[in-house]
Amino acid sequence: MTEKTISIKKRFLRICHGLFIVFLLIQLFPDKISKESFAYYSIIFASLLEILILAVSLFTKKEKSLNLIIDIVSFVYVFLILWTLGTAKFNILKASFFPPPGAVFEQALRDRGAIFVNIRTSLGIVIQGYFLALVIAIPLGLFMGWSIRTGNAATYISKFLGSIPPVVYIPYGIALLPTFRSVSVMVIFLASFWPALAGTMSGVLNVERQIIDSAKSLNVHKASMLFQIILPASLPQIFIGCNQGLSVSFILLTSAEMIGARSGLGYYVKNFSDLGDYTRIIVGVLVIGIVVTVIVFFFNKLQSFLLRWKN
Amino acid sequence: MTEKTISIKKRFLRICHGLFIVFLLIQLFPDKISKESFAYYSIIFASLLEILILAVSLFTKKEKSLNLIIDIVSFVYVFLILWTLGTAKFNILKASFFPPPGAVFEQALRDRGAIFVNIRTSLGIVIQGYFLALVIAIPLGLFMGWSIRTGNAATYISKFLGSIPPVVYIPYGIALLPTFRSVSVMVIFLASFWPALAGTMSGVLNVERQIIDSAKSLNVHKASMLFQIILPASLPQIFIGCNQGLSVSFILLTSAEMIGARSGLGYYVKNFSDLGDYTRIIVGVLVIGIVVTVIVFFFNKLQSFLLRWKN
Amino acid sequence: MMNKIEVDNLSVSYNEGNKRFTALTGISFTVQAGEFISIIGSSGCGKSTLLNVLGGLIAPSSGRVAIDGIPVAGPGKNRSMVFQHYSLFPWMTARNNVVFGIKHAATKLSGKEIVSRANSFLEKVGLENFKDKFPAQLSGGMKQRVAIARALAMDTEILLMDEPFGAVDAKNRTLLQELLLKLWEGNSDDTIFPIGENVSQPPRERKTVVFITHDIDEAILLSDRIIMFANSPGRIFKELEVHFPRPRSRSSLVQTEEYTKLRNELLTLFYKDFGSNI
Amino acid sequence: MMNKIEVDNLSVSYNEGNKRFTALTGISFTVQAGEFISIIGSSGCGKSTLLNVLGGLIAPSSGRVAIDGIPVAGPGKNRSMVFQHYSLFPWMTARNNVVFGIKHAATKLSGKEIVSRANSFLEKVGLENFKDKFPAQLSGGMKQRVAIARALAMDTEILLMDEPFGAVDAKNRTLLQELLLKLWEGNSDDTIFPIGENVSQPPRERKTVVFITHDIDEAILLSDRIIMFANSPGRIFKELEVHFPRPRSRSSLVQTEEYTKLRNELLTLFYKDFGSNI
Amino acid sequence: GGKSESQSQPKAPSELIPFRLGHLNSTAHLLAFVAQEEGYFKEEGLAAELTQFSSAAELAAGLESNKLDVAFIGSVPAITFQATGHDLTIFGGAMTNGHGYVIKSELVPAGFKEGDVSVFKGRNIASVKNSVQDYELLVLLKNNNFTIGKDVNVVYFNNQTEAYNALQSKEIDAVSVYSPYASRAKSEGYTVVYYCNEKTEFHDQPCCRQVASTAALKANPALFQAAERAFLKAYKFSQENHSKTVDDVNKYIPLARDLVEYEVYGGHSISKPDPDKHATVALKEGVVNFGYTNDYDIDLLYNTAIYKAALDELVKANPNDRIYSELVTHFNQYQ
Ligand SMILES: Nc1ncnc2c1ncn2[C@@H]1O[C@H](COP(=O)(O)OP(=O)(O)OP(=O)(O)O)[C@@H](O)[C@H]1O
Ligand SMILES: Nc1ncnc2c1ncn2[C@@H]1O[C@H](COP(=O)(O)OP(=O)(O)OP(=O)(O)O)[C@@H](O)[C@H]1O
Ligand SMILES: [Mg+2]
Ligand SMILES: [Mg+2]
Repeated sequence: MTEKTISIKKRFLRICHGLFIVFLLIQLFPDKISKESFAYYSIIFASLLEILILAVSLFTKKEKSLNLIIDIVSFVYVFLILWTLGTAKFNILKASFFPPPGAVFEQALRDRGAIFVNIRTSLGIVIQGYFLALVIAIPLGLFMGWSIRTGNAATYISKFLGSIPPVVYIPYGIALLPTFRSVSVMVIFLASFWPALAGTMSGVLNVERQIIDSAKSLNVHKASMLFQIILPASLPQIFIGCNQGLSVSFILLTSAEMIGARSGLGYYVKNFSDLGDYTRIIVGVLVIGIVVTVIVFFFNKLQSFLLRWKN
Repeated sequence: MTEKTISIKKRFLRICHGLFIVFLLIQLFPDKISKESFAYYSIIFASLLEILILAVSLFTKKEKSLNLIIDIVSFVYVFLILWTLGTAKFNILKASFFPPPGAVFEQALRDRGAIFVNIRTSLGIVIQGYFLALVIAIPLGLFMGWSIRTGNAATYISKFLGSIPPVVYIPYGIALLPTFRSVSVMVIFLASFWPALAGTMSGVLNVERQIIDSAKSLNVHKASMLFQIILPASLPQIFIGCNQGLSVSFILLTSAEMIGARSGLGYYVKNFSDLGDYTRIIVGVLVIGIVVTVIVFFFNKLQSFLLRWKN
Repeated sequence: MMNKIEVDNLSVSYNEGNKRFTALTGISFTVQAGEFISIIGSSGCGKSTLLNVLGGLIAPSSGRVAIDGIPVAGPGKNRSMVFQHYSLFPWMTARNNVVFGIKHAATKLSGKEIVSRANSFLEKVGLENFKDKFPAQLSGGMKQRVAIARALAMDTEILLMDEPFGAVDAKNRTLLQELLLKLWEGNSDDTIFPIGENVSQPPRERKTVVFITHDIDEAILLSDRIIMFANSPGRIFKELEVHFPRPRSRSSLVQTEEYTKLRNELLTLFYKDFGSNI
Repeated sequence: MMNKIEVDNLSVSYNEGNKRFTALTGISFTVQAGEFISIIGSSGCGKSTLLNVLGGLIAPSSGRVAIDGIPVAGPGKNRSMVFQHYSLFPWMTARNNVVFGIKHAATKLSGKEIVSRANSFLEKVGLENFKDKFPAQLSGGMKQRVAIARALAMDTEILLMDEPFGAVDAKNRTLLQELLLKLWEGNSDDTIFPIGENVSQPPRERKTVVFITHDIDEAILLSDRIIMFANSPGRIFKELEVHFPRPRSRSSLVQTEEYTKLRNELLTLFYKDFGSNI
Repeated sequence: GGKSESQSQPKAPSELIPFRLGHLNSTAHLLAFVAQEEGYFKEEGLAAELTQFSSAAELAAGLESNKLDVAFIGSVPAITFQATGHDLTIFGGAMTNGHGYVIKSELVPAGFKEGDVSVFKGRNIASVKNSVQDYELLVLLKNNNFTIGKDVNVVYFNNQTEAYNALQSKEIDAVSVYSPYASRAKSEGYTVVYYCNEKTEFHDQPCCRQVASTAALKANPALFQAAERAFLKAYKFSQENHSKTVDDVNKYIPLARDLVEYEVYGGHSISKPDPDKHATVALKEGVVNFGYTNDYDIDLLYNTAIYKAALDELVKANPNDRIYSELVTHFNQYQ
């Protein structure tokens, strides 16, 4: 529990560096696939990652953050090693489905301009739909969860509505909303609204009775009860809902961004998936994953700030 | 807080009966749409509902259950009224997108055989994928959340993986899994796995320290800690995750059941959505909604049994 | 004097699955405005249940509970509570917990006044160095003192306190008892300004206090009347008036003969109830 | 006698955001096997922190803590704890809470034996009618008694108890004190069979007990030695041996002169520390 | 005659009429891409905005809510949408033919000749629901006296990608493809059973149609005629400038260039604006017979006048153009 300075050993003697070396050694095997494997690119990528992690190891102060990053990077290396072995080196996996990692990095580098535009477009839509959803779902969830009677029926109604697949409501959105972009935003909105609402309502219903009694005995008015008592007390559950909403948003981005858009990460993935371009599909998935990871990182920061009273 | 017998007034003088009457009165307006509105069917449906609720009002013992059912039925009536007015009566909504309620009930009745088969098929797939997901995700989430170090990196990795849209992994599933049904099951599995995992991990991370300290002081071994302490303590959050997984499962049913299947609710909806048959799309959505509601009902029962110690 | 609190043939039972458990039965008593009563009784006899009923958190199963002649239908601005479980809001610092209480009791004070009032009460309970800590960073006794500071700072007509000094050491207990008595008597020093009134105004009316304790000496020292509860089901067993003049001095009181007599009477009664139930 | 517990120059500090708060500093003492020591000290002086360190739940910031000569690295099968917050598992009934504790202390007993042991201890703490209730359905004092029953039923070599009788009324307190002493002395009656041994075997060794209390009389009655803590930062202020012969009788003890002397000495010491810190 | 003038004097952007077209990510919608890239819309006074969608349902919703003027919709969905009461009219073509079927080579008997459907006997065939290729398959199987479920199994998938991937599985023996997949399949060692353009049953088989809301077509025929002229010019361009056409298409469909080229000029499909009413009506009959949808009066929802007027104007302006005259011949023969 005590925070000491991190020892040199703990800083630099880590399994992840071993994995990096394994990855490099693997490159010595001859390629077994007919197509260009672009091993060069994957070596550059891994080396950049290694430099990054060495820098982090050198400068980070908190052992916990260092562990986190090392764990994630180790995972990435393991993944890269298996991927390289399975594709370029042993050709176990069908080449048309499983491009070697180098090819993916090469493609990503070639498409980098489009990718940045895609990230911007997608973030625009996601931020709009997602925050609109949170801003409505959280207060509504607090209110409905608190008025237990509506709350109970609302659980069912919201589950009912939350299970409608987007293929159903997208045509209605196109018919009723003013612009195609607003339909995309609506899809993201619906994707995140129901999880956020469900998480909030469930959080409210699970607030400890002692806390509620204590607040009641202070005779707090409704707004205070909802926002100063129930909201902080159910924050962990609200975060589950919001996090879940984020995942569903990105899952449905492929549906959301096929409505009148020509850019966006979902568009990129869906479009190339329809065309069967697996290298680019993987590029798209990796980019989505990285974007999600970055957002989750800030989410976690926010969460641990808001829940700092929990120890 | 005291449980008294429900008064006659509370049993029968409810706004929902008024709504039923309003619904009937509305039928007196002349139809404004060119197509057959099948008002007859929607009157039958509403009347059956009314008889049902009167029976429930007469026999139910718990005021809470009665309230719940009355709230839900009121919601249904309001929805039916607005729907009837918007379609058959005032024709505000485009008829090809918004069939009148009667037409939907009529269609549902005509397709009832297929619908039952669809429900059976879908339930088969969902139950298999969903329970497989829960059986793996919950213990894994407990374990990962508890070994905080992996837990932290796992949050990111699971978010990364949980945001991959099914259009990406379905082709891989088709190529790699033995049967097409197993691909459908895989889609449902992935749909529910990540939410359940995330909910469980988050639950574990939010268990009160006092509880954990108390358990530690008893020197419990790991399995006991996970399943007898952490599991019950994080049940509310696990339920959020599982519930969310259920919703996503049904959302993705439209993708899952288009893989080599010829029946299922997702197939029904997606198929008729491709054909532009909005009457049947709505039938499908209603059936999915009802199935989800029924499942959620049993889920809630289970939850309140497992959390009965919470008062 | 008027009846501030009237309890008439109160019964409370809890739902336990399909069964019902009777926690209190046939409770009747009144509390005068300005009176300080203590409730003692063995563990599980329903003291906390009664306090929750007075606080408006539990509805009676039968019988009548009225405050100022009006039946209790829920919590009210005229009451503040200290719970047996301390019940602070874990996401608020000690100070904010007190501020939150004051804010909801007295909207007339400005934000600044509320904060300085909160500070002053935290100092009075000996927490001057712990105002900015969250409950999880406080010791058991400290949490309890924050809860006491909150209730006292709210300056309500009625104080409902459930073993408020149970987790506090002997020294702090003495200090807190004195603080409580001073506030009850309406004696305000410069830092404890009454809410919504000017310090220059005449001393205000006494508060009405219902005080649960396990400590017989504490009960005698503080109260005008002691109500003893008996167990299974919870019911009133005996009421005793405490006639010592106020202000009472702990040390001199202990030496009087009446004190010893009253104390022995209480102990005997207590153990009698005991014998009949265990 | 051997040193069961050794604490050598122990300091504990808590992280508070970027700062650190020193709760205990320079604590050194030893406890002999079979010794009963009490710790008293004003609220917030670090008593619970110390107990958590002994229980293996908090790691020392510096210094050494050893049990049976082995540094404490975590909780161990030789210890059981009663927390100040009662810390029952809310999803287990009173009985299951006790059963759970016994199961993890003594895997040698059969399921049936464990349950009957749990029942017997719940009866001993006066909860024969409340075995099947969940903690939320119990009163404060009842919860505390379940926690005591759990710790005692585990029959460990070391008992770490943090104000275990704080929420219990006077009568129950007397009963529980006697129960504790009886178990400590290894006197087993027919219902309290020791774990893993035959009832016919000779009386077992005394347990080692570290007992936190706010009640000076309780400390004198129970302990072989009293350690007084002082505040800000928490440190040892004084150690006092209690030499009264055992078994001690409450009523006769109170009448002796030595008792009064010791009590007054403790009180004086207590208030001295007090004066220096408030 | 004024139209030939507009051809030579492109209008200023401010005078252009907005024209909103919805398409899918398919090379089948080449006419729109070329018309846009070669500036034919502008020549006709239209400020065209091309928007990509992912399903017929979305395109139809766009048309019916007046957010799109024209959509290129697959011919089967176009028909089923009409049948379910959507007030949409077909007034031109987008692509004809373009599908084929491939089978695992080890399942082909020695001496197999391309076009011999009997190799499907006892096989599991992957297909995509509500698609022209599915319809074609059903027709061929029926014509060869196969009973589905007994002599042959048809297994359905979400989309072409998934259906094609199903060939990786043991459960599937053959699959529908569109043309770039056919060559890809060949290169991966599969055998092509047939291309639909080689089957007499599917002569002029419509693959995608130009669709608009009936009301809009009635209200503003001039707009649609202008658009049709642009499509016709694009068709002419695509027949005469292969390389530039492939470039234009590649801008919208980011497949490898050789695949796009194969798709467009592989000889198995043709992107032609002709409404091909005969073939479409025949398709409708078939679709209804196979129980996809109810019967309806397609005449009410079919407009060949716009195409005819547009073509006539172009022929008048370019009387000696070979391509336009061929289109006239084709039109006269098949409407
Ligand atoms: N929520 C509940 N559900 C069921 N029974 C309850 C509940 N709360 C309390 N009880 C029961 O009611 C009785 C009275 O409880 P209460 O908490 O009022 O006792 P108390 O006098 O405050 O005891 P203590 O001095 O131990 O705090 C007890 O027997 C307890 O088991
Ligand atoms: N988790 C924590 N974070 C920060 N400070 C803490 C934490 N836990 C306790 N403290 C501080 O450590 C000091 C000692 O706390 P501890 O709980 O050990 O006191 P205690 O002697 O048991 O008091 P009490 O008699 O009131 O229970 C207190 O000042 C408290 O504020
Ligand atoms: Mg109590
Ligand atoms: Mg403590």
